[in-house]
Amino acid sequence: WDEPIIFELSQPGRRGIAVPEPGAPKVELPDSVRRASKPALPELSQLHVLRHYLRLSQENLGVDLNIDVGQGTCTMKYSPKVNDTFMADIADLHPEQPVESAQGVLEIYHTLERMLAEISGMARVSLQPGSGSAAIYANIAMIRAYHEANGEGHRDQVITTMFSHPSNAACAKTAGYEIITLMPDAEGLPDIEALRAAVGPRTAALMITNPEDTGIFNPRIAEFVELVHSVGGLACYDQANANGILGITRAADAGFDLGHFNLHKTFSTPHACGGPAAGACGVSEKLIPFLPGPVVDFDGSGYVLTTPEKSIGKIRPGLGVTPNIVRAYAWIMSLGAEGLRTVAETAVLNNNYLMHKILQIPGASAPWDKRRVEQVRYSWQELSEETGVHSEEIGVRAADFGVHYWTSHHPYVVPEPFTLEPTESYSKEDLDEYAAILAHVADEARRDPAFVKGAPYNSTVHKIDMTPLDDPKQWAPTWRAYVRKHLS
Amino acid sequence: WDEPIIFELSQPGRRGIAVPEPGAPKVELPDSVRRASKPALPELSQLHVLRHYLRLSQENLGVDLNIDVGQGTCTMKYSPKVNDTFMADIADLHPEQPVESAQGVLEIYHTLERMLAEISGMARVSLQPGSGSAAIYANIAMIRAYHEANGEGHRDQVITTMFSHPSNAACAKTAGYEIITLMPDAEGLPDIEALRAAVGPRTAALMITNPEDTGIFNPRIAEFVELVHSVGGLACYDQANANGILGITRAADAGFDLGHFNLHKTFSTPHACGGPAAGACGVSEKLIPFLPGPVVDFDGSGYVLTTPEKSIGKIRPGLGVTPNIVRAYAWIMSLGAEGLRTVAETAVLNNNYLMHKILQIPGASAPWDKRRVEQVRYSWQELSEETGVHSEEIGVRAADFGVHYWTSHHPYVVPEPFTLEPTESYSKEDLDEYAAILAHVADEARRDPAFVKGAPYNSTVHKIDMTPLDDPKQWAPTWRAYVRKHLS
Amino acid sequence: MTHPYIPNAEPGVRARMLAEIGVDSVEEFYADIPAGLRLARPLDLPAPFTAEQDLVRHMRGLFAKNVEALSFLGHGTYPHYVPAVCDEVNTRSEFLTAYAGEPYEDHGRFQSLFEYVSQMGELLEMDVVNVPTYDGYQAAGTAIRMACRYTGRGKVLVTSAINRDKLSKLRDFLSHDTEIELAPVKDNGEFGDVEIDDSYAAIYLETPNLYGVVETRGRELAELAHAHGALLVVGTDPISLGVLAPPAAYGADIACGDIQSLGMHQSYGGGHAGYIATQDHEPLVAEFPSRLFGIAPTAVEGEYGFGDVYYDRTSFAHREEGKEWVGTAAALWGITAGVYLALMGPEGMRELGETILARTRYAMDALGSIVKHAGAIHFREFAIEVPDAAGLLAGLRERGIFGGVQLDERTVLVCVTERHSIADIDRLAAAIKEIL
Amino acid sequence: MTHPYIPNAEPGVRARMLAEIGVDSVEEFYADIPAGLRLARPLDLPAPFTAEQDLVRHMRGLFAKNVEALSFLGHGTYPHYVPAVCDEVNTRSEFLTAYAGEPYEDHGRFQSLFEYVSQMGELLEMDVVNVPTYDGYQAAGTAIRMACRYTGRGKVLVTSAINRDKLSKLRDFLSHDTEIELAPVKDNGEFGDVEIDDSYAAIYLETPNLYGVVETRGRELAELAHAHGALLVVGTDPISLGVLAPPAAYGADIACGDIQSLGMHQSYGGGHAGYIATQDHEPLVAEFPSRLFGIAPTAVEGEYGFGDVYYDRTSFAHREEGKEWVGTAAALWGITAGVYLALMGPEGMRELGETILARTRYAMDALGSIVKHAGAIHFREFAIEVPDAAGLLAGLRERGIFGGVQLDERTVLVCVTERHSIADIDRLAAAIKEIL
Repeated sequence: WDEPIIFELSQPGRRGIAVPEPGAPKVELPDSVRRASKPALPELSQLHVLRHYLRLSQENLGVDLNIDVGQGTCTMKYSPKVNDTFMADIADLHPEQPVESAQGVLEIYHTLERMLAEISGMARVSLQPGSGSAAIYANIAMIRAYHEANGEGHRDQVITTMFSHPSNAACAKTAGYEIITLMPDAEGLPDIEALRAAVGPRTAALMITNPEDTGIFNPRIAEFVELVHSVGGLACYDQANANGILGITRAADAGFDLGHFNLHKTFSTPHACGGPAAGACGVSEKLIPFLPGPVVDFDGSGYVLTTPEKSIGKIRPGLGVTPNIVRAYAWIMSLGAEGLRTVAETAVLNNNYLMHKILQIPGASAPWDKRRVEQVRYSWQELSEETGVHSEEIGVRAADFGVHYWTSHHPYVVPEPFTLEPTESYSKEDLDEYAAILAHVADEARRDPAFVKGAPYNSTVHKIDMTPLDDPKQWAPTWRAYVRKHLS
Repeated sequence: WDEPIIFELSQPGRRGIAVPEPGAPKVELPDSVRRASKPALPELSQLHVLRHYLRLSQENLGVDLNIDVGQGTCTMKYSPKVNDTFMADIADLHPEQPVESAQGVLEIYHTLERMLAEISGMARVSLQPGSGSAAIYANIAMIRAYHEANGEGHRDQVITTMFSHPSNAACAKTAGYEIITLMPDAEGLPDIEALRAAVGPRTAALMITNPEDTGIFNPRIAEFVELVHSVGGLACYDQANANGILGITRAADAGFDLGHFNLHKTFSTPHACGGPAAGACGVSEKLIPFLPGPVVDFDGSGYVLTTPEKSIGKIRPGLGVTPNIVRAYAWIMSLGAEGLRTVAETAVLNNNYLMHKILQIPGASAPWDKRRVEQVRYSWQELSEETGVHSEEIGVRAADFGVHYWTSHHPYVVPEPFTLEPTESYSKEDLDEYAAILAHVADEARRDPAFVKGAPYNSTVHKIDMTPLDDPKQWAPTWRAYVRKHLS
Repeated sequence: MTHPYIPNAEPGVRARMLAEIGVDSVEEFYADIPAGLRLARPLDLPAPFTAEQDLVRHMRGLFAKNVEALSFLGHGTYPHYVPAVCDEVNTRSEFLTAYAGEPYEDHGRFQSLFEYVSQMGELLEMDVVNVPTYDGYQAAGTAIRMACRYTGRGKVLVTSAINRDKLSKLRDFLSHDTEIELAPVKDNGEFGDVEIDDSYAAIYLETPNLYGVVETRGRELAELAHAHGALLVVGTDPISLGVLAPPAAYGADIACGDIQSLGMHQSYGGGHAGYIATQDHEPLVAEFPSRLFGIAPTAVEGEYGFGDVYYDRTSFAHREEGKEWVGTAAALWGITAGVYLALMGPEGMRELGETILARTRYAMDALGSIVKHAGAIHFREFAIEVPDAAGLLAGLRERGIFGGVQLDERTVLVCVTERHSIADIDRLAAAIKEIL
Repeated sequence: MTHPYIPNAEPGVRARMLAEIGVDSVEEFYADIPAGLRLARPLDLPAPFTAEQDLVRHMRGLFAKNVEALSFLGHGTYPHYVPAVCDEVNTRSEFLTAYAGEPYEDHGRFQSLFEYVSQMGELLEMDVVNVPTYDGYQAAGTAIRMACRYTGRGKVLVTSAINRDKLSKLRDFLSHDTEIELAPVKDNGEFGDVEIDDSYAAIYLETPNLYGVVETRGRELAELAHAHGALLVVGTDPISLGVLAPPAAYGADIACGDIQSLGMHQSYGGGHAGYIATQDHEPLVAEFPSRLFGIAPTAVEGEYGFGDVYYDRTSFAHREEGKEWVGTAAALWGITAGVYLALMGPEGMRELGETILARTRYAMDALGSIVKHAGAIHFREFAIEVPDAAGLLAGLRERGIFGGVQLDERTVLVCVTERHSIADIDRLAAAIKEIL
């Protein structure tokens, strides 16, 4: 399809849906609040709106359509279709309807909390955050509230690591903290000596992922936690990469005070083009009073909402992103303890198998010769030096074969990076095919670098010139801006 | 996607879904009934089954995706998505559950019957048939039962016309009738003189469409009916092409005794790759006793099922294809009388507009210079004689542009035919685009006939060699046959 | 407002189109319709719900008048579990709204249906399976007609352990030129002892039959039929074939039945589709009226194309000279059944069959002495005999249970599938005990 | 049985993969996890429902414990009608299961979101709209922070006619470095008379506000803010903008709010997404933390490509040096809102607004003297004052009605949308009359 922008499909007078007549006298508005001219929204019949968006959907990939192992750290696993069918059952529930009329959904919240508490070893879990980053921010807010409650409001530094998600640094910064970032040591692990140097009376918390996006499990993680504890700081675990360690090791076991899961990564809720997602903040006993409120309690006869004593308050509308709470609950209930462990083991097996395949491709490497858990940040450095083709370009060419990969977050500490995380959802044949595609493209890069640099050849659109997007005179973040700058 | 046959994706031991344990003692079967070896069904995980079928779905067109005006006589109109949402509401209803527990669905049957009776002018309507052809067969069965009840079981001829759907002839033949087919006269209409010659004491019925697939309304239709009546035969109306005359003229107005609608054509139910569909048989008073049973009656307090006195009996499981009954009901209820008339008028406008466009393409013609109602059977005869390119080949090439057309039923009375029926659902821009594509392909045919004959170039698959499909030694109607004949 | 479903009803567009054609009004297109045939008034229809939300509210109000209950209703329409993936695939716009495109633009439809028939072929151990016809009734009618045409004979021996509605359909479809003779039912619920001669085209057997009884003498009947130049036609629900022998295994020539069990909702009778299968024997293949899809080579080596096998058989090709007729039937349910079988695989079908066998037997044991044919093997259904069938069912209804389908004044047919838990069955048994 | 979600758990495949890697067991991959950190027991979780049908039955049992009623609950989550096409699009696998592909393989996502922001831009008369953030709470917090960064100031005057939960969020998000001062509410429910000085970064106004009151002094407040070098930030629900003037029309610098009304179900709070909009003023654009999608040319003349506008602002590009943070938020609801707006078009939005205005007024008239702020213009919500709010709501609940959200002991917030028929409103009024 060569699908126009929807405004180009508009014809005056057409309508996609009808609205009921008021059935009551019309309200006349004063000029001060009345809209002066009608908005230039597109006008299309219903079939044409539908056709447009269906065609656009066909110009998108997703877990269901491709071998989606290339979005490392994002844990693109299968979201069971059956769990989507439950959405209709909650569609018309209002978050402020009386609790006695919402016992089913509250039971799901409560049980999911208990299950995630067991999986992480934490005492309680808030399911309110709207995403992983929102959970990180909520954790930081609890850290601040905790220190303030203890008269330690002066703690103004947060320590994180380069291979943790940028939101750990960015959220803490937004909350007013100074950020100290630990760089990897020669082993690819966060440098414990750097941590030793960083901790002190100003330390509010350590925000750390393990395994980090390299896929390497930090065996000294308990020491990291202890170091932070030794100066009165809190240790906060970004469990974005938990998929490979479910049932194997738990946040509490390493001494963490709090942490979060991404339900849309580890617990299978669909990624939805980038949300809605859901985050879950788990805390140890001492942080319970600070949890976002309300939380769901069982009072012996039914589920009730209570707000912890020193709660950081409500952080979003409703109790959480209920559609994803329901899906995550259903997913765990379809697997159980043994199933979760099989998930973890198979994800790790898949990752190591894929690594075995990728490392057979000349020019590909996985910096640091270590075991990997859930994912690997690879490098095309050797290939790139040989051919001049960059990792981004190889990724674009791979898209011609119906797959793709994500390089990594900036900055590229691993040069020419690409990050693969196969999860438990893909078959051996999928992994073989994926590796074969990358091997093919690497070979092309060697034989004809210009060809690879010219990709894509088999995509919805051709090579995009991104430069206007950074030029205020040319950028067009809406159609009206585009019309103004480029069409008039 | 270059999607393998699903058997090729199989790996032993995989499963797409789990089944509950019995929870009761296992039943041991004797050898006489026990399956000896397990069926060679494919074994895939759930994601892989899903991915396979989603990819196949993307290799299919449908009303929602393309400008589907090319399946003339099929009335490919928009099936509103909202009507699909009602399917969940009836999914778990059993056709033999007590009538008092099915009052909602029975009300829908009853009201739809009343509405279709009003639209056709008939006295009663059975919604039981599973398709248009099944409705034709039911009509024939009623015709036979009627004549037999009147002691006229000797009537053994059914008269139909060449431009009526082949099922009129084929169903009547299956029911044991001799078929007399009226050919078009110089005007493109069924030859009334031929009818005059055909009718007689052996005439059971006339089965006729109007407008026929040519799109020409037969203004002498009442005379046709009268001629048949004059010899004691029944007149049966195939209203497959009713979309252009809703609210304009009715079956009863021309004197028809019975007839049928295709709910999946005129009344918007989706075509579903070729069914499930639904047919509706409308009859005049005298044929009511012969209707398929049961029918839905209102007894003053509720809806009940009754079987007409001389019913031809039950012709399928349940009361009918309820999903489509519900959709057709909802569609009419969303339009009302005025809406239906606008449907008809707009369909006719669209058809005449498209004809105006098509006839501007050199080499295209519409045999018989007459007004058209709902569709037109066009001809590429001129283009074909000039270039040697056949209509089928032009259609295949058009598929490269994301549209297609159907030629016509065999035999090709109109040479090098193609049949377009734009319905009310498509926009002027759609029709312009469609005509432009055909004009482009016609131009290609003139410039480079071999190129057009070599099509497709932009399809899921390349040019297919159909010859093995007619050779018993080579044909492979299942994978097991293919493996046996071609892979071993 | 321009109706959302009719873009060119917008007056401006309408006027431009009329101008381009060169006519003044839409009325001119109808000039061929004589005044006497014109409807001079608006149709008398209910006021429409133009706003989608109003329509939805109206419809939900209607649906609220339907009542669901714990249901043991079967008798041809079965409450098997429908996997979510089946619905996901058959609600895809591309499948739901497509019709009859060519193998190029509708490759997906051809391949999906080919995969459906191929999986059915494995389950049935037969090489030829049709693109679905309407339902199991039609499949049985056509299968018998195929046997008549193939043998050139006009008489068929039909099991009387058959759904009364299906028999009604067979009579309507066959009786003008085919004599239907009913075979007796033995005390154990199986097909009775019969004799045939060389005037018979076929024996039509069902297994599991009306009473859920699994017929054990298939081979014997096949031999009887074949000894007289007749065919054995067997109606069977493919959902049983993970555990039960397919008809081909005991010599059946044609298998047929309904596939509603394979991933279709009951939908008040809307989930039916019929299959017909034979071996790859050209004269018998020639008798199929349905479309058959097969693999065909393309211009690219190794690529699969698809097309119609032996199209010349059909009424599409030769109108009344074709075999019966072909038209829109139930293709989407075929695609869905293919998805179902691919999800289940061989082990899933076996486990499902075992679960149903075990739960059926559990229910028969739980209901005890009222069960008829208790000595036979049952799959999914069994009959019970009570003094007052209608009274029992009414009593169960009061207890929130649809207890079964009433076959006659004293007989009720009870259906148990994998969706009925042991607790559900216990609840039925307790309620029946309470009432009787 | 191999679990349907874990293909490589099948023992044969697992063994082959291990062999190919050259290790003996999966355990070896965990060798880096010290024994002291290993969980020595299985997780203590409920027994799973491995069979999909058992899971479904369990879930339906839970959902059956929820109760629906005729609901007048609003307060930030609204029961607007969701067109079927919205659900059709946002349940498409391609959109639902995609994440963060590049503009080549996920062109559809980029274009759909570009079209969403573009339609919002038309509605808001602003040139820059973000790819959605979590919800209206976050949008307000970030919009205020943008104003603070832009002005370099740390104080903001916030309407007190604001949802208490949203205010809680603002405090959590802002208060460590931003002083929140609350503006009074006038007797008519509008923003009170206020003064500011040059230390204020922004005035934050909402319209319709907590009480459903449409603020009439937007221009005055914009002028007040601008006179002191501050910005006017306006929170508004875009569903009102078919009839109400957009904030840009009276001088607002930043608009923000929630888009749940535009095609998302309530979903117990799961349908929220936040928008932030400004004019195309580079220093203000620089303060957006969210992604902004824009058109970019491709190698083919006239073809539209898409990409990130001004990516350098973000935490993806520069971690803590970016503006706030960006991550997964609520993209699918943005796509859905785009579908909604495209279905409605300008006339649909106008008609919808008129219907809501009229029905709100009808409800206020029907409830009579208990209505607060009766003289103000209301959109969709209004407050009533009664002696015992909890008692009234309990009484209504007994009558099958969720009467509204309790704001304090005497105040209830009542919500009326286009989904409430006149009969629904009459039913509420009659029930209240009966109780009071």
